[in-house]
Amino acid sequence: RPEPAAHAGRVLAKPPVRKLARDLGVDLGSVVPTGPGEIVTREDVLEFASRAEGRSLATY
Amino acid sequence: MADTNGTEFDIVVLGGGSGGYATALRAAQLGLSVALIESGKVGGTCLHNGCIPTKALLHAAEVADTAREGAQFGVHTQLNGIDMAGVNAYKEGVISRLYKGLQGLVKSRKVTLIEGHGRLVAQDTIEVDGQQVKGKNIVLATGSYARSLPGLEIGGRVVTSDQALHLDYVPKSVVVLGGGVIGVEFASVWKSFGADVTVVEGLPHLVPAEDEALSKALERAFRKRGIAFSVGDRFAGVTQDDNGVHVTLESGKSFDAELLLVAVGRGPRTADLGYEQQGITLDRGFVIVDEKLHTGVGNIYAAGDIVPGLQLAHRGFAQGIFVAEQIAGLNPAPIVESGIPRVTYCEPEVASVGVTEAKAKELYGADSVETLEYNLGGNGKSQILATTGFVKLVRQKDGPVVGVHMIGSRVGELIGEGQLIVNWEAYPEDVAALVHAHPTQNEALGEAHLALAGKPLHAHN
Amino acid sequence: MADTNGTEFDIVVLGGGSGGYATALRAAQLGLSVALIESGKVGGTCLHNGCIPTKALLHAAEVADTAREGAQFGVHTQLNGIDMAGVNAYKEGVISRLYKGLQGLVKSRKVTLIEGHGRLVAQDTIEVDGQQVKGKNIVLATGSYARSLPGLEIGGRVVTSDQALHLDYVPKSVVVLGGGVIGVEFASVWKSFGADVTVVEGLPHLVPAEDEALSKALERAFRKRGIAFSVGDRFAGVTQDDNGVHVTLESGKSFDAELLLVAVGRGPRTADLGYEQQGITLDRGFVIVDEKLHTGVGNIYAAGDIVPGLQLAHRGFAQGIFVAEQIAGLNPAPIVESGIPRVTYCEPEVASVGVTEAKAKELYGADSVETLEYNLGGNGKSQILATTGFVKLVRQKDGPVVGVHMIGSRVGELIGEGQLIVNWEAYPEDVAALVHAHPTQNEALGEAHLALAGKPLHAHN
Ligand SMILES: Cc1cc2nc3c(=O)[nH]c(=O)nc-3n(C[C@H](O)[C@H](O)[C@H](O)COP(=O)(O)OP(=O)(O)OC[C@H]3O[C@@H](n4cnc5c(N)ncnc54)[C@H](O)[C@@H]3O)c2cc1C
Ligand SMILES: Cc1cc2nc3c(=O)[nH]c(=O)nc-3n(C[C@H](O)[C@H](O)[C@H](O)COP(=O)(O)OP(=O)(O)OC[C@H]3O[C@@H](n4cnc5c(N)ncnc54)[C@H](O)[C@@H]3O)c2cc1C
Repeated sequence: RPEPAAHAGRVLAKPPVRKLARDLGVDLGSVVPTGPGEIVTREDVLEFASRAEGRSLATY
Repeated sequence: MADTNGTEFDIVVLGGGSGGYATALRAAQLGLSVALIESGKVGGTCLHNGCIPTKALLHAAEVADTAREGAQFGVHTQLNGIDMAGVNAYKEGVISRLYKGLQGLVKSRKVTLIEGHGRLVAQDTIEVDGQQVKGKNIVLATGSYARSLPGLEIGGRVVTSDQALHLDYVPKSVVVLGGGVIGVEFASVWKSFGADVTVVEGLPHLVPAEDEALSKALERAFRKRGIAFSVGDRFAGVTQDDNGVHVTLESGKSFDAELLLVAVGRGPRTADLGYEQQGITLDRGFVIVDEKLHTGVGNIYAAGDIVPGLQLAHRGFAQGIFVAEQIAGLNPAPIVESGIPRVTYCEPEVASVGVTEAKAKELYGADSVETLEYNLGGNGKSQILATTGFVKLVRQKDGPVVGVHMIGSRVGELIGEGQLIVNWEAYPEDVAALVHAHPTQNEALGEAHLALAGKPLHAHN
Repeated sequence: MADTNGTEFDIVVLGGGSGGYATALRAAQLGLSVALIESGKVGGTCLHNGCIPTKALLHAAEVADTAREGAQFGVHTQLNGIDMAGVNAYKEGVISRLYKGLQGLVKSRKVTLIEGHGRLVAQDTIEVDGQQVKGKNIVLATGSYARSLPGLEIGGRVVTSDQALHLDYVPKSVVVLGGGVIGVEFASVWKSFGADVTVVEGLPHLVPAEDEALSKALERAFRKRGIAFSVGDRFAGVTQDDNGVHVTLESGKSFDAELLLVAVGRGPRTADLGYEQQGITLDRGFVIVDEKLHTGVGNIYAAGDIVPGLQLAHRGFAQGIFVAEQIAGLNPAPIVESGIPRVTYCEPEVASVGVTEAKAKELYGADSVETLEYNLGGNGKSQILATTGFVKLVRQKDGPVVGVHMIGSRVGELIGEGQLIVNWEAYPEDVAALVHAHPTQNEALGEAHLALAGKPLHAHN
């Protein structure tokens, strides 16, 4: 399965997606990219954020 | 006045300037009931005594310069003089159209506008002319006033921007005390209108908050325009008589002029409004708030110039929107102060967003910062406009662009693009991949990013 | 001429215009050996007969308008006339400075410049004045020429942009055939210079490639400026004599004027250059290429106006850079044609990037497209400039902004921001989160995105 792109140096994401990730507290490097050329898409970030939220709720 | 006895609003906003009316408009949009208390005119400083009237003067100044310099473009133009009554009528016309529009907005969004002077008398209550206006939340947005220096009294030939905006003549000569945004803007206007202008700044540079490269370039440009200035020498005193003012600096240097404009910054309008009595923390008059603009007291928030930081209208808008959304439970992302664009509308214009080179080195370490200057000499449209200047980029090495700094005629409009780049954490490569329209000035931003990405097109390696 | 016998270059570029010189500069930067063959002057149409000289004329026109209309700003200005010799000197001055800069760049990057007329004589060879220049790769970038219509002969009082740019007088009256970019730009210049202008366009609208909202707004603006136009009625014929031209349309309508400018588009300069003989496919003269700008023959690529699509200098730059990187093996991302910004520099300016509303509906379905218009009436800076117009956004419902369309004085500079939004597939919310500098024109872009995100600030819901 695809790996998070973090180790590849710069994580590829369109700039607004970069900002969205920051606003949602998502570390882009931990997101598995599904876009063309290993680019992290908006959907990837949103999906990651919703999973992260689910996890943190579950630990309460 | 609207009769509000017995009503409790979701939000009561004190002050109808940029910060206050933005809060009110956004809150109303989100379905909250809002009272907006204003003792003067909705729109506040920015619309009536700040941004808008100064930019109207600056445009009239541009018109005058254009007519003065038409020959270099082959156009026989002539400047016969400045009709200050006409300039003021134009300026008032712009204000009144925008004011009408704003009043219409406030009304159509069903904001309850309460006219009068308000004071905070309880954590949930503002008193206006004896009437108690209660809110589940209170937003303080009482704005700012033109400050002076200890012992420097405003009056007669010693004026602030408030009086300067209503002059019905062009002074023959002016000393401008303060080389910040407001000071250099007035200096620019008056020079274009034909006055002899001297700017006096105590710090080592004009526009001292900007990246030093911009300050130096503005100084060069002012020198070329014949705007005199003195930096790094503090104001000592002024005397005035029927003939004019006599200004002395600490070094003993002195200047005579018809007028002294005091433009040494703006102080928060927070005295005698009951803020401290309710437990709100003030620091040199500014309201201290947390990241969410909450004062730490009850449900009281603050927005605009009374909050320490950049005193800009659009920061007020942003904070107002933020507070409204925060109260409505939308959990908005906090505003990053350095991401707010800054424009100084003198000629040439100065514009920036993000951090300066010096600040970046402080944040990331001197070895982790890379900068690039792209000269407008290589930019076709700037050549056509006969302007000089440059774009300076600051990036984190192998990281995003963290600062965009520009100087040149009309570059203020390029900051829209600059702010997306900085706030969206774009890499030079992201911008370099997009070809800019030829021949525009924004192409200079494109070229600068191409160069920073290691692939300059119209620039030497 | 440089003696290149025996050398084989990594790339030989035929034509030193925007497309060709960008290829050469980028390739040299990437360490490839490059020959650039040019029969005229490096810089091509754009620098010598296109973008730059027209924009210089348009700036002189703006200066004239400013001097004509100073009174409304309270500035006593006067326009005493246009000195075409002076205008031309200014224009030539701008060109020659930029030309010198470009020559310096070509030299410093060690591009071998070969002066002369070249022909493709083998898949890897261009012949110039009997000399064979061989390249591992060939890039064709021979550009375009001003087209005419069948039976419409250029000469005397019937001119194209080539002659129009060198007129040493302001015509009393002009008929402009063609309401596209070049036509409306010249119409705008001449009107500002005092001529009576009539634009004749066979399609139903001026600037017919733009979103219909922009076309209609430009027509209103031209009407207000007193620029006459006729649309939806095709050219039938013209006669000329010592007094002027007599132009007739298919409907029988006719116009008399001192001059007829033919601005009906530009044809590819590909005839008699040996292209077909080497197996290259031409379609109506244009060179057919794949997504990677490869012709399908040997290692022959094409860039610029000879490739079907937008005929813009910066598209030429982008294609040139692309081809160089492709040849160097960098595997660059293909250029998205609709993401290239487009600016028409007439007064008011027209600017757009991305797709029109009509095109978006075609692509995504009529129900999946949302649009928004933000009127510059609510924009302080536009009020100060006394301009009208609007920003129109097109988005995919619940998706990104796919088109930004603008009209108004100086809006061409806002397209830099527009192109980031469209090409980076920003959502309205992404832009709405960033407060724009007040009072700027780019603030109108911010307000439009706020409104499209459902949270208008200075606009009614
Ligand atoms: C000359 C000048 C030029 C400027 N140019 C620019 C520019 O180009 N761009 C830019 O971004 N910024 C500019 N500014 C700054 C800008 O005007 C301020 O940042 C902005 O107005 C701050 O908004 P605010 O809502 O905090 O305060 P204000 O606009 O000052 O509004 C406060 C309002 O509260 C009302 N008020 C105060 N106390 C009470 C009370 N007790 N009861 C009832 N009502 C009360 C006041 O009447 C006022 O209307 C300029 C300022 C000046 C002076
Ligand atoms: C009036 C006018 C205004 C314009 N305004 C704008 C504008 O504002 N913005 C914009 O983006 N675009 C504008 N354009 C379009 C722009 O000029 C072209 O898109 C651009 O020049 C195309 O670049 P190119 O390299 O394909 O061709 P060209 O610039 O035409 O260059 C081709 C070069 O090849 C040379 N050449 C041709 N054949 C040979 C041969 N056989 N041997 C040797 N050399 C040869 C020619 O001498 C020429 O220098 C304008 C065009 C015109 C006419």
